[in-house]
Amino acid sequence: MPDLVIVAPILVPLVAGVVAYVAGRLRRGVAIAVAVLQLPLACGLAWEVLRRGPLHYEVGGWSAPLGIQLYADGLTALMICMASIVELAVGVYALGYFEWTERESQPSDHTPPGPSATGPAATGTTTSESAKRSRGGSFWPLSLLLAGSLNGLFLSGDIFNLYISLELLTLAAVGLIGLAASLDALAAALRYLLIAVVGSLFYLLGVSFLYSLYGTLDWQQLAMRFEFDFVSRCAIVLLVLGLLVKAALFPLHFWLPAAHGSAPSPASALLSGLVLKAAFFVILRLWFEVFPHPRLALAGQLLGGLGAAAILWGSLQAIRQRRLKLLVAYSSVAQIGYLFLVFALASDPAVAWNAWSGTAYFMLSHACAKSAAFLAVGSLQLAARGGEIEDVTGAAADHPVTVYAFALAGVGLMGLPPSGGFVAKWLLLRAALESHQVGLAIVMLAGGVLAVGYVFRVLGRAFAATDGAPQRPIPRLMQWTPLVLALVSVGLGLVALQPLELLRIGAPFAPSSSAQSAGLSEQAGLGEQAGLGEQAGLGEQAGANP
Amino acid sequence: MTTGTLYALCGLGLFGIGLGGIILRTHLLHKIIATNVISSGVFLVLVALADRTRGGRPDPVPHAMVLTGIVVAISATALALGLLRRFYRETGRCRLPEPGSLAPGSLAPGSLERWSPERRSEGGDAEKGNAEKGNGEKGNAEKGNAEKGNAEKGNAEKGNGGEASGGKGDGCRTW
Amino acid sequence: MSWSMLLPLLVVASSLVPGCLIFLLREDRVRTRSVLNLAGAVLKVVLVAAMVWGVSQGETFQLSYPLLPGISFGLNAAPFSLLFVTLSAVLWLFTTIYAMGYLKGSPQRSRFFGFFSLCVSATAGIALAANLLTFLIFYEMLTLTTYPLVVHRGTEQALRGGRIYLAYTVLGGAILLLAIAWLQTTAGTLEFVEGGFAGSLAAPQHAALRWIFALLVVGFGIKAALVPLHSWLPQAMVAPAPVSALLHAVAVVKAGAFGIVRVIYDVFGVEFCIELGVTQPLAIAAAITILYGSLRALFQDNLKRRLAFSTISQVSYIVLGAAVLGPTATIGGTVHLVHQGIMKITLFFAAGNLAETLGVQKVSEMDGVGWRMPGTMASFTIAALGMIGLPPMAGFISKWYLASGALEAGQTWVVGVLLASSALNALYFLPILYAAWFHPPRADWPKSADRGRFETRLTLLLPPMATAAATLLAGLFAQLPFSPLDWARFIVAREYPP
Amino acid sequence: MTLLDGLSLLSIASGCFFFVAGSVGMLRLPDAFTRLHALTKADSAGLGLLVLGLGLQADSWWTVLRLLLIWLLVLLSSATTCHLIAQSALRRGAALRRGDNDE
Amino acid sequence: MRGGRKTADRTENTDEGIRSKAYSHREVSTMSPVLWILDALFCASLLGLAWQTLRTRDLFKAIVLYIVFGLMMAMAWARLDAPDVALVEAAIGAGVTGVLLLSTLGTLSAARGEGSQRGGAFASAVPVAGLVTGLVGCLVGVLAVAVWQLPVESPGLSAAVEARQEESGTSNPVTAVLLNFRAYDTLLELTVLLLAVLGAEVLAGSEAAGSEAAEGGVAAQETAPRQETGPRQETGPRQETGPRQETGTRQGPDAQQERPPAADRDPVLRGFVRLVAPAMIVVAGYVLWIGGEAPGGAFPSGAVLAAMSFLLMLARAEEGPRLSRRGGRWILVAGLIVFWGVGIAMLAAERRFLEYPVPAAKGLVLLIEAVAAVSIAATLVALYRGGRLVRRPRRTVDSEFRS
Repeated sequence: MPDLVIVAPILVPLVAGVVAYVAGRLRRGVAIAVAVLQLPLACGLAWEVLRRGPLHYEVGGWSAPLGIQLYADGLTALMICMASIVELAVGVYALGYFEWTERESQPSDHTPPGPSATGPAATGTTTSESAKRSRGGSFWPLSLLLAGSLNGLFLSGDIFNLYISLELLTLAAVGLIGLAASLDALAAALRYLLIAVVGSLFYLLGVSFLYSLYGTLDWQQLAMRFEFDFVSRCAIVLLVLGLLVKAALFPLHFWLPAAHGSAPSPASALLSGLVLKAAFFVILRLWFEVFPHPRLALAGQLLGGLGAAAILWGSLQAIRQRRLKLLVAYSSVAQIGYLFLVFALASDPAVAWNAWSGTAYFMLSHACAKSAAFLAVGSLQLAARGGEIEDVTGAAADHPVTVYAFALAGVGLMGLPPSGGFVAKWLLLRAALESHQVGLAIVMLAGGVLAVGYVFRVLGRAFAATDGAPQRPIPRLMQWTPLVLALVSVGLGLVALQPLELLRIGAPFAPSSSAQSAGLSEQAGLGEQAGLGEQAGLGEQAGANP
Repeated sequence: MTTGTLYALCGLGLFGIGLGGIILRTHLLHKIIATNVISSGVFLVLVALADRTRGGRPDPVPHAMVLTGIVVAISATALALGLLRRFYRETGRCRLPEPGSLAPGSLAPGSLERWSPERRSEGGDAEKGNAEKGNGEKGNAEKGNAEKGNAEKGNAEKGNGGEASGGKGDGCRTW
Repeated sequence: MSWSMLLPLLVVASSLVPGCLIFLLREDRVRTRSVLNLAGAVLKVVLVAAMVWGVSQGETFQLSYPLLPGISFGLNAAPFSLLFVTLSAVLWLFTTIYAMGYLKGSPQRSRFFGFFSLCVSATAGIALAANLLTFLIFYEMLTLTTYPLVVHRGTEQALRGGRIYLAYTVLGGAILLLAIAWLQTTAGTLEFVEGGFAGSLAAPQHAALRWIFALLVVGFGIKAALVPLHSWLPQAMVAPAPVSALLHAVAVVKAGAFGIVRVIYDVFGVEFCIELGVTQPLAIAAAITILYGSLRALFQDNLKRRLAFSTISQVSYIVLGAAVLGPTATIGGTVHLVHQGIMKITLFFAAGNLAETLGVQKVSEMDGVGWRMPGTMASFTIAALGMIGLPPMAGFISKWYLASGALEAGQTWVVGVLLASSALNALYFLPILYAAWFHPPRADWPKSADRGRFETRLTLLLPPMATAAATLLAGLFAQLPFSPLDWARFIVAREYPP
Repeated sequence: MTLLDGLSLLSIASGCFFFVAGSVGMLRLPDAFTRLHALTKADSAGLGLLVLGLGLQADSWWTVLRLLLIWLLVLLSSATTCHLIAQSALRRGAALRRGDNDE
Repeated sequence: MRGGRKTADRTENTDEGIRSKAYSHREVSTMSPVLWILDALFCASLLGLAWQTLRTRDLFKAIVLYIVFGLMMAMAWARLDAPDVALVEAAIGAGVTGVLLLSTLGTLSAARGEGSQRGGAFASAVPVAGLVTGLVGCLVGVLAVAVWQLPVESPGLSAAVEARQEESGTSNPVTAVLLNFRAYDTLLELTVLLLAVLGAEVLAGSEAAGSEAAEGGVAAQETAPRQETGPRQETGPRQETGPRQETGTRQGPDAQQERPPAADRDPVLRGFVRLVAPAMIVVAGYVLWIGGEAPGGAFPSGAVLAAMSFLLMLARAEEGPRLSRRGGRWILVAGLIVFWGVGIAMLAAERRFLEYPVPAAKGLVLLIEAVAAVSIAATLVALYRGGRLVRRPRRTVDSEFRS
């Protein structure tokens, strides 16, 4: 059953999620076992894709228009590897996190409730054991189901199936935010749920138009039948608008800081690192492989412009924040801007490959860096008993490991060499310069400098000498996981060749014929011409391929 | 003008009414009802458009899609209502506060991160809803037609902010 | 991985690995930390010596690891890079010994020495970089690792200095990234080639190349403290003395100057620079910096700030040497890279000693300090005289070659600048020496008797004296086969076509 | 138009009339209880007539049985609902409107 | 793999196909004027209802209007020849959503002690409302033009479904699509339901605990709003003095069961429930069974079961079967476990995931439907009761500690 490798990334986490829901004490064990198992599965899939080119799998044995098809190409494999790396790190971190927060809220710890009248503290400081265990315990099934639906989304070849996966992600995300049970978490979860559901309904309306026009739900068949008439353009607008809401691009980003800022740290890491990328992944897939068309260039420029605005606005807001997690959340708004530049850059076929592979690699490195940053900030916050940046003063003395983890994650976010972020930024920069869009290049560099602004605002406080109250000790698990994840994000810069090789399979753009990639093609020696040829029938449109 | 087209237009009408409702109404229960109206509208469009198959028998696939959609809608509604109940129990309000107007991280009992920063910082967060002031005037016309959906989604938050700042603890004063 | 590929990597790793290990050490493990530090330093010197010997025998040490399609992480032991890596290895050894003495008993030493060795490995990486991208990688690593050193004390003033330092250097890094990406787009390759590769490009590219050259010079100029971009340097004086020594004599400032020289020689090539006509504005900028630095140094009462401004002017000698075209001027500039390093580090060690043992910060408080701390002040005097350019010291040689090179190239105004700056050097160094030796010592210094036989801790005293001796040796035995001057002559011979 | 069709047309028409009467009753009558009364009674009767009319048209006894089952279920549920609403209205203190004569 | 399945997806136009009696033949394109007027009126009433639901300020009225709107939607589906969707819309769309809305409203208004909740005026000043309506209006207008331009004949998949109908093991095309052709979608959909329950449980997590501890009644630090707005529940004999507010049908059942004195139990309601409950179980079974041939299947039967349990709860019959907390969770995920079990069994049998062998298709589909119906019913009930199917007040350490 060679094709098991394409179903396993969906099957294992979802079934484990169900088992974790039912199993009381076994939840942690199941979750960690699956998190560890996911990495080899992802690598297996990547290896299979490398070996055999894009994979197709008909669920239920029915061929495309009737049944649902799973499709795995280079980009999918890379995304699933990204997801499994981040989920493993977050899972291990959550072990320490929930065990620590529960130990902190023992009856013995009678920290008086906040004096504010708004927070009714009738139940005093303690809640019954069952509630806490169940809450801490609910993280595991939720994160497993989130992982399963994420892999389902990356692998799905059916636009209605994408709708259900997006809904799954939304509900899991709201559940995770709800775990925090603080006032702003509840408000953020409500706002996020309403907006995400409306976004999904926009998407579904677009799907209904496409279905009634072309009679198929499989996006590869859709790509073949797609013509660029008025109704299809309306469908594109609806699809993209719905997904923009969920991907939190600049004007529609207002729900993100509160949602990611108030969720418990492992949850914010999952949300910011992975869930945002799912919606963007769908846009990327649709834009370049289902309805690529020269006349979309103008819309691409608009999205690119919004991305640039997001970079500047997000970074400026991040610098202004007083609370740690809001700072990192606003940095997500900025980094999402980087992703959307691809629509402006890739409209010029000569640089399309650089832009596209740069964006894919940016998703990978940003996921690791952002999750590491959130985990590190979470540890610092709990140690310093406070969420403000001032509370972190002098943290470098007490918790050097966590501060260095945040610093390394910051290196990834700032795109300084040798991190993965740098490689992605380099590819995007090259694409921008080659297609003479110097404006975008300048915005990218400005984004990097502003990122230094907000990262070092935190590090500056951390390195300051302080005589304040000694901070609480952080469990070893919560110190070393962010560091390892940050090291992975930095290490991605050094091993960029292999993932980019993986990305070439089933990519909508062949690597441009410019000098340096020519060197690569003879040395690659892979049967990718065959892969590209066979796939050319399916994926590439006349317009998109030089 | 077939039945399908008529009902599709009716579905779009519902979609519009629901979208307007979710943006303009401030009470969360209204917003949740509006979400259901939008989903009914979209489902109506989905089935109506697919009703025009050859050979007279309706196309079962959209029906299956709508069935799935209804179940997804009920799940989302149930979760939203659970959130609303919990939000009401914690704050005594049933309107979304302006993003950031809530005392930052003021903690309900039993919350995970056992700190209450507002003990340290007095006023509410400084960035009082400026996130959407920026995008109010960023009306970006997508190619072809005016995808204004996102622009007004932005300034809607400004809209409901005014109402929400009503006194706390005076129950769900909703008129 | 043959030996010739492994050696450059080992040189970089020889301070990287101890650095990472030191991070893990607990604060109280002083002995292990010192052992690790010294072992790393000595190993690096030995490895560099082996490499120098290998290169002189004609071996090539090269390492290339593909990072991206068409772009690789390359280390290459070119003669010019060897000069810089030798300087940094030797001086790092002295600075480590000095730092151990200086920071005895102060908190956070694991963190300090960790970042300290990371910083030096970045410098070694900069020196050995085979292409502009690797150069940028280590360049940004240098920025990141020096920031914690600058803000080591954690005081508000240190943090402010750190913020300014960061703002400048990160902006420089961003400009550099833009320039390098643009160069890759136009020229297609970033590898350093002796004699430069940009010359081969067609005419329409020249306008772009001029812009790229300007961006590169600005990017490196920030770290090399050229005039408009220099104001971070005095602010960074809040750092502890070994860090200032490291920043000024060995790492940051030198990296900038080294970068500019590298760009002129190995990216654009000397003739192409003339063709583009970019060297003339660079020479003018360097000259302005030299004069401006010396002038500002005159009015600084704080000793370390005075030395900082003197560094600003001295570094521009190197840039001037590269900008004034002609073999002898370039030899002068290149050899000054080493000499200025030795002399400046001696000055900083001495300044550190004064601050540490006597608490003397200001020039006005230095009356009669010579008698109280003869060893330190003797080395200070030797270095100061060298800076002015008096014959037996190393400084004289580099200024001599610079002046004669300028005359050969027919640019007489450069000689004028050199003379003026030497005069200014004299103006701000001689009063210090005079006050130190000929003014009666002030009474309130702690008597030297209770400090044992020597004026201060041995670890603080020996390094400045050693480097002062090196200044003398480099001056006297300039003609010996392995002296810095000979090495510079060897480098320039390869750069300039016969 | 056989006799059967005529009869079913007649019963369906009268059923509809009952429904209309019920609705008018609900709109015109003064207070909650009388409205409940109108609604429950008229609609049940209307539905009965409707079921009778459709039963005549039905092609098999099985359909007639199902129609009757529907009618029975509606009867049951509307009676209970009416009772519950009345009870809650009473507890909520809806004004019992005195008859015109005892004003 | 089944022979011939892998042939290219030719949409052959088999005219003869099984014309199941559920669908009357009707012409598509031209509409007789009477029908057109009826439809126009119907659509107008739908739009009017929706507009009124969102415009009215009284929330109770809005919810009732929404329930009527749900029923009208069910009729719309019937008109569009979608009986399955009509069933589910009526049962879940109007019924369960209405119940959930009313129970939430009960929680909100019960605390304020007044009957109805006012919905609040339109949010903001006229210009913003005008701008919003304008933007939404032109968006809908553009989409309407798009719909208008759609070709009359849309290349649907009905022919393809019909061609594969007999291999799918059911003669009802919608069930075939739901549980065979696109079974993966339904699997994810059940996961969505599970996520909703999990989310509700997380949110109600401390509510149950909170209320359990609160009912201890002694907690000193109870701040003012809490006291007055705290939902008055009580278990066991102690009579909470809070504002008792018995609202008949709109009973606000909180996380806690209430057990008012016996006199309150409404004889008529108990009689009705005793009569109807068994009938509803039979109906649920029938709907489930008929799903193979005619409109029906897992979702409507699940909804009917859920409605029955709501009735039981309304009539405050004693606690359901003595389920342990763990048992409750097992029922909630039974549908998913069976579905996954079948899927993985197919994988084990060297077939594709969820690819039923043709002879066994009918049995498998029915098995999945049956268990799914039960777990859907359980899920809907759990959603009503705040994420936990079985709510037994547990004497927690705190309340002992408190009282």
